[in-house]
Amino acid sequence: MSGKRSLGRFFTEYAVVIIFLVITLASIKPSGLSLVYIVQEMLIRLGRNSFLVLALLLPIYAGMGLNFGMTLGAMAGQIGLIFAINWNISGVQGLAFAALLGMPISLAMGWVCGAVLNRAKGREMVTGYILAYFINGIYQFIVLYLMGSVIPITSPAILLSRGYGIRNTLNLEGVRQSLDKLLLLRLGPFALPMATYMVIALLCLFIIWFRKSKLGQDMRAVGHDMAVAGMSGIAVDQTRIVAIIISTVLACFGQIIFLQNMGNLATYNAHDQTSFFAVAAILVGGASVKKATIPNVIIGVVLLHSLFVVSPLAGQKLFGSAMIGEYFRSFIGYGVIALSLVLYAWRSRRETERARESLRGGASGAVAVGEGAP
Amino acid sequence: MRNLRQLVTDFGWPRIIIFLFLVLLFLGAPFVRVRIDASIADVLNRFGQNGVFVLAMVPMIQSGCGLNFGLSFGIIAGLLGATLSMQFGWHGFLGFFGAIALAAPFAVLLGWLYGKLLNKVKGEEMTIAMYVGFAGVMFMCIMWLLLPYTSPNMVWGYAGKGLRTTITVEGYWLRILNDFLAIRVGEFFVIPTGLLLFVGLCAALMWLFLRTKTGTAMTAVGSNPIYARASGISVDRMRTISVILSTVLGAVGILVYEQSFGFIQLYTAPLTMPLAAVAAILIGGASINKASMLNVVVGAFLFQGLLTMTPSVINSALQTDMSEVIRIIVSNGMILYALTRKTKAAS
Amino acid sequence: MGQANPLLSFEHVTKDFYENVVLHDVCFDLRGGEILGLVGENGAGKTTLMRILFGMPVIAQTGGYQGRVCIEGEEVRFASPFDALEAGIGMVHQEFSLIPGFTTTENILLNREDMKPTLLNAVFGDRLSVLDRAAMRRKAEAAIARLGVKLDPDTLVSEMPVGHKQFTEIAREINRENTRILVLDEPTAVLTETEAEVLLGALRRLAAQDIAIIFISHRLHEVLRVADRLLVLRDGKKVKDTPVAGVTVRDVASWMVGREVSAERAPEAAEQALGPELLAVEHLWVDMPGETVRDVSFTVRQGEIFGIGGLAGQGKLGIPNGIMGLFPAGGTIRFQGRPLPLNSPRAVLERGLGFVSEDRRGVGLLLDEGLDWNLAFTAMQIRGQYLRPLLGGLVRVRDERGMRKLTEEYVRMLDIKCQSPRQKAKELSGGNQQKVCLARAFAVKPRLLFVSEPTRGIDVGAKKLVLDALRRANRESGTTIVMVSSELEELRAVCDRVAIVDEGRIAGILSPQADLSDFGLLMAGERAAQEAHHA
Amino acid sequence: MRGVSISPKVRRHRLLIRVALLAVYVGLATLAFVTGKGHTVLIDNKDTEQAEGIDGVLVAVNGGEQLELYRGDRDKATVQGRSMRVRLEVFADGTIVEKRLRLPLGQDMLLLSLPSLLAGSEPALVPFVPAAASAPVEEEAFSSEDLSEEELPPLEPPAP
Repeated sequence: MSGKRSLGRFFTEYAVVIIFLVITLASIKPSGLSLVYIVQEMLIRLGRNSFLVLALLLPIYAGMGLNFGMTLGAMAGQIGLIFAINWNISGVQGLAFAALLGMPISLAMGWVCGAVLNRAKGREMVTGYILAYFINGIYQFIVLYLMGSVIPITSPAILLSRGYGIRNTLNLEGVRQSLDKLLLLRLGPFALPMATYMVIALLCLFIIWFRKSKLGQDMRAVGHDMAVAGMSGIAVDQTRIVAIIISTVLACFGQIIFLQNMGNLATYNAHDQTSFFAVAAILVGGASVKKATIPNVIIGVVLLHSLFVVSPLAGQKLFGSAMIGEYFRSFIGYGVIALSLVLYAWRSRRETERARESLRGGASGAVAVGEGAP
Repeated sequence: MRNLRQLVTDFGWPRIIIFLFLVLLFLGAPFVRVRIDASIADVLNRFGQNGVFVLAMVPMIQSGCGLNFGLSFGIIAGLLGATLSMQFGWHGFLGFFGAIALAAPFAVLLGWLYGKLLNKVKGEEMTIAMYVGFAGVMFMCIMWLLLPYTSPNMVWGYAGKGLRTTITVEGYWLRILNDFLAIRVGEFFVIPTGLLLFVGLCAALMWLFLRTKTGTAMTAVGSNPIYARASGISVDRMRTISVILSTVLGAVGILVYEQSFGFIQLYTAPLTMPLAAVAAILIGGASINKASMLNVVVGAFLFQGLLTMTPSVINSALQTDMSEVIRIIVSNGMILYALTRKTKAAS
Repeated sequence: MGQANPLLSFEHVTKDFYENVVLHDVCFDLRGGEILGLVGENGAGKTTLMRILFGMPVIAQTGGYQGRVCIEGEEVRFASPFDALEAGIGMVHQEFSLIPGFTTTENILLNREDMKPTLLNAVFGDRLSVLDRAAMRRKAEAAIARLGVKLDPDTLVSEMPVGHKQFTEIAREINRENTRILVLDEPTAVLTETEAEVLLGALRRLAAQDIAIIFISHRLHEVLRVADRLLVLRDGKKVKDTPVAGVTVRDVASWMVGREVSAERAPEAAEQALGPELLAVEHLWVDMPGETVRDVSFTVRQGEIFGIGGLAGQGKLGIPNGIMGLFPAGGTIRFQGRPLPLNSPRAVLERGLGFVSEDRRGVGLLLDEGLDWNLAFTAMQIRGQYLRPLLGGLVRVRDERGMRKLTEEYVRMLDIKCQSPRQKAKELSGGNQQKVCLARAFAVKPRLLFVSEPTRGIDVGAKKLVLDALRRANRESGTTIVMVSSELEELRAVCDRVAIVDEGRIAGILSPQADLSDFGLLMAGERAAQEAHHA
Repeated sequence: MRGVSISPKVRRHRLLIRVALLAVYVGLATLAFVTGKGHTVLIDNKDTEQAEGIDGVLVAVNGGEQLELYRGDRDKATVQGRSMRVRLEVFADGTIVEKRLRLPLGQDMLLLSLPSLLAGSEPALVPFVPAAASAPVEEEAFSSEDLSEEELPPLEPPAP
């Protein structure tokens, strides 16, 4: 293909990343933040968010788009944490306990989510999104009404004054940053939570390995073309469900890591933003609905969050109102998701058209699809 | 017997359950000392408040664009109209209809752009509409802070600039429709005649439109785009028209809502509104590619009835406020049900 | 080779879909290392035969079949294609079933990858084994070698020429150790002459390795070159089962199409005065998936019934669809002497052309709407009919009453079986749906009417009614008709001239009285092909 | 993996492993529970029936920073796991006592009486039953409004 076209391709390919990079760099200056500060923030946020974002990869491989249903996993993780706090299990053990407790829940949730998405093929994303809201309702019902009344909660400190239902915000005193602090490496002005990084690295290794496995291969096949995969005997629906289950469980762990770093848990809202941040991050990193890599994740987290760090102050300086920065960053977040979804849909249509154009007129080699059986 | 079962399957179990639940609530009301008449009045009122929103769903569903998760654009246009008309200090009917007049051009413009976009991304409409809508709302959040509004009733007192999160329409056009020809029966029961008339009018116009040449073409596009194309219809054009229509109705909808609710809610408030409307029309029996006036009325009534009755009845029964949770579960459950129904892939 | 009982044998296989019989008492044998050429028009029963062999679910769903299918004397009844695969039968489909994002190797070993076990197997089962890429590559290369073609195991399918895709498919089938029978359905349809040559060579090699091959193709000269034996089907019956030695293309062609003429021509149609040229098509190309039209030119005269025939996938359907603007098209078309804009359905309809699509449910009908809608819609949109003013002409709304009248009129004329004019189109039988499509086209009162596959999948009675309706429209209201059909017989019965399309070009235009074998030759693309050889 | 049949032997073997894994899962959970269980220990230097408070003492729990308690003082430390090390150093005579105490799994709140620890008499570590255990530490009114959109920060997504 001609150099010009490939250059154009490159820009449509990385439009999102480029736009984002520009905005971020532009707003660093006015924000007046020191580079050291920003870098430190990045180091923290990499540990905090990467795991969650990585949870998105498998469903993308399986051609199910961005898994907005990951929120289900996040809720499972929070339930795990609530119990850990309830029994006052502190330190890394507390986190481990929460994870172990959340795992079976997120397994079940993932299965539900996968089954639902299989009934909405081609509409996975919006369905996953709504499913997250639906389950959120059930989560609130359990946590707000059943906990303390039906489900025994021993620690009065986390209960609402009315005697049942969990408080709006839980203090994660016992487990706060216990993973980050486990192996804190001081490097000049920076502090690196090595333990967290190791966990993330492990996950990356797992994903790399997984792509080499038979299941990973099947997932890719299903992702490319369900019909063909099915014809060759791959259990399409089951494979898709597995992809979602793994993603959900990872999201559960991811949320726990996220919260231990934050240090407190907004019982009823903490999960609302999970999928939004994760999806925005991976897209900012240059991933698309059909294609994503581990570098996309890392780049995405850094880019997105560097903007999130600087934008409020930039807004403050430029418009004299921090709120503008706040709004601006969520505008950017939503905008990026919208933009890359649009670009993807639009580009894939263009691709198919281009593919067909080559067969126009007296071109040799007819179309590959027959009229089927008469 | 068989066609009864047929009827049931057509109507769909979720709706029947919701309906029965609602009936139950009404029956239960007296026992927990909730006044039936007050409740009914309340339901009527909220029905009128939200009717136009639900109506706004119809055109896009009919033209095959699916559920309009991007209704926010209409709402934004409406908010612009409302704030502008306040800024100009218009009162009473002038204020209200002035707001509509001011909102209309914005709605048409936004709808046109939004429609063009949706035509570029056929098949992915719903997800994209949702996020484009969010982004739009967030963008307007910034605008609300920056736009040079000056009316002291709207801007923050201390800063003297930037609009407040909620602005009362009192003294401008509060309940302008509700109180028009309102019929008061006893101390608790009021029929908001004007409101219902207005909603009825909108519905009638929509009903009429769907019977015109264009309306017919639009329905055909939704029902089978290829057939429509083979009959010389420009599919994209019809879709765009439907989106514009939906957006304009959204704008009118928010204004009707505000005059009855009493406040203009700015900033992030519009984020959630589309989903409520979507849920309502689905509860009314619409699918993601067919909707009728009946669906609108039934849906708005059932959904709003639910929202009104659950807090009052359930809460006084269980002494706790479960309405929020019930709303979340019912509305999203409904949308989920519609999305996972086995529909023909051509959506 | 000389084993006692044949590798595969069909014994008195009969299959009917509901009332109409598509296979009747078919018997044949296939021995190891033998290449059997299977030919026949569309609807002759080739596809059904193969579906039975592969235990496709449709067969069971439609009441199974009578007779026996035996492999090495053992009767088999496959419940699913997978059983067939297990039994060593490989199928190469007309449309590729490859994953474009995968390499040759990955496709050849799709879901049959070599694996190295891992610890996780014990926990999560075998799917967590790791792929053994090296072994996979070796197998792929072996398969390619057996085919004797040049194919890079590491290129992505999406970046391959069509021919290589075809080879990859075949390689996948023969990669299975136990594959003994290979079925190829129109494997050369998408290939260029040279690619086809290579393919035939490869098939011979496979046969030499004692693999039995069933070769389905409409390119008769290819069949005769590669096959050892020839099986000709017509209307579900076996009309010939003979060694190819000494058989000529012309023989085969006449076996394929030759049949006791069923629908005899209406006599007076012969001496019908034809008017001036109405439609002139020059160098038309149409980009319609599966029915690509490459370069077609013909003219139709006022009052004529012009037939277009040919085998499926050759492009005959692309012609009307292209002219009506439903698929991207190029070339020049003149209607009533004035040029006709392409790619604009509206303009074409407004100029007075009508179209009855072959794709009834997809293009022809609003399945979820009532008959009245289906009939009146086009007329309303194009001619502005069936609208009545309201509020003193302020708006014009649907004239339900008028639509009802129209519908009832056509229901009577074509006796469409329905409960009411408002009944949903999807609730009608195929035949009646087809009548609705016709009525819809008539309702616009077209000067020229394209009808494609008017009788596909409808019962005999309806067939006659539809054809008569067309004749009447032609004779009484003087509508010029271009009829596209795979049913050679009905073309010959109804049309004044019949053009045969092959590989996107018009192979020739014949009088309906012309010798059947000539039609057969044209369909088999013989003229073109033979020229290609002599050249 | 169509057609690949797993031999019963392998299947049994796998079943065993999976069961074992389940056991490991439960084991880990309990381990985390036991070793991670946190307790709040009130270190109390008040007079008891047997011994009277110490005039001045330095207390270190699990080698943590030293707490200085005078007679009648009370301080608290949070400990984790099944046991705690207490080291006290009496100002008066500089005697150093080092004790390892087992922590009961059930109780979150424990009371360590230094005098009795020093005296080595009856269990120094006893479950602490606060007078107003029932009353939560801090009050917090809750209503569904806290969930509704208005209150939420701008980043909130719609919760219909």
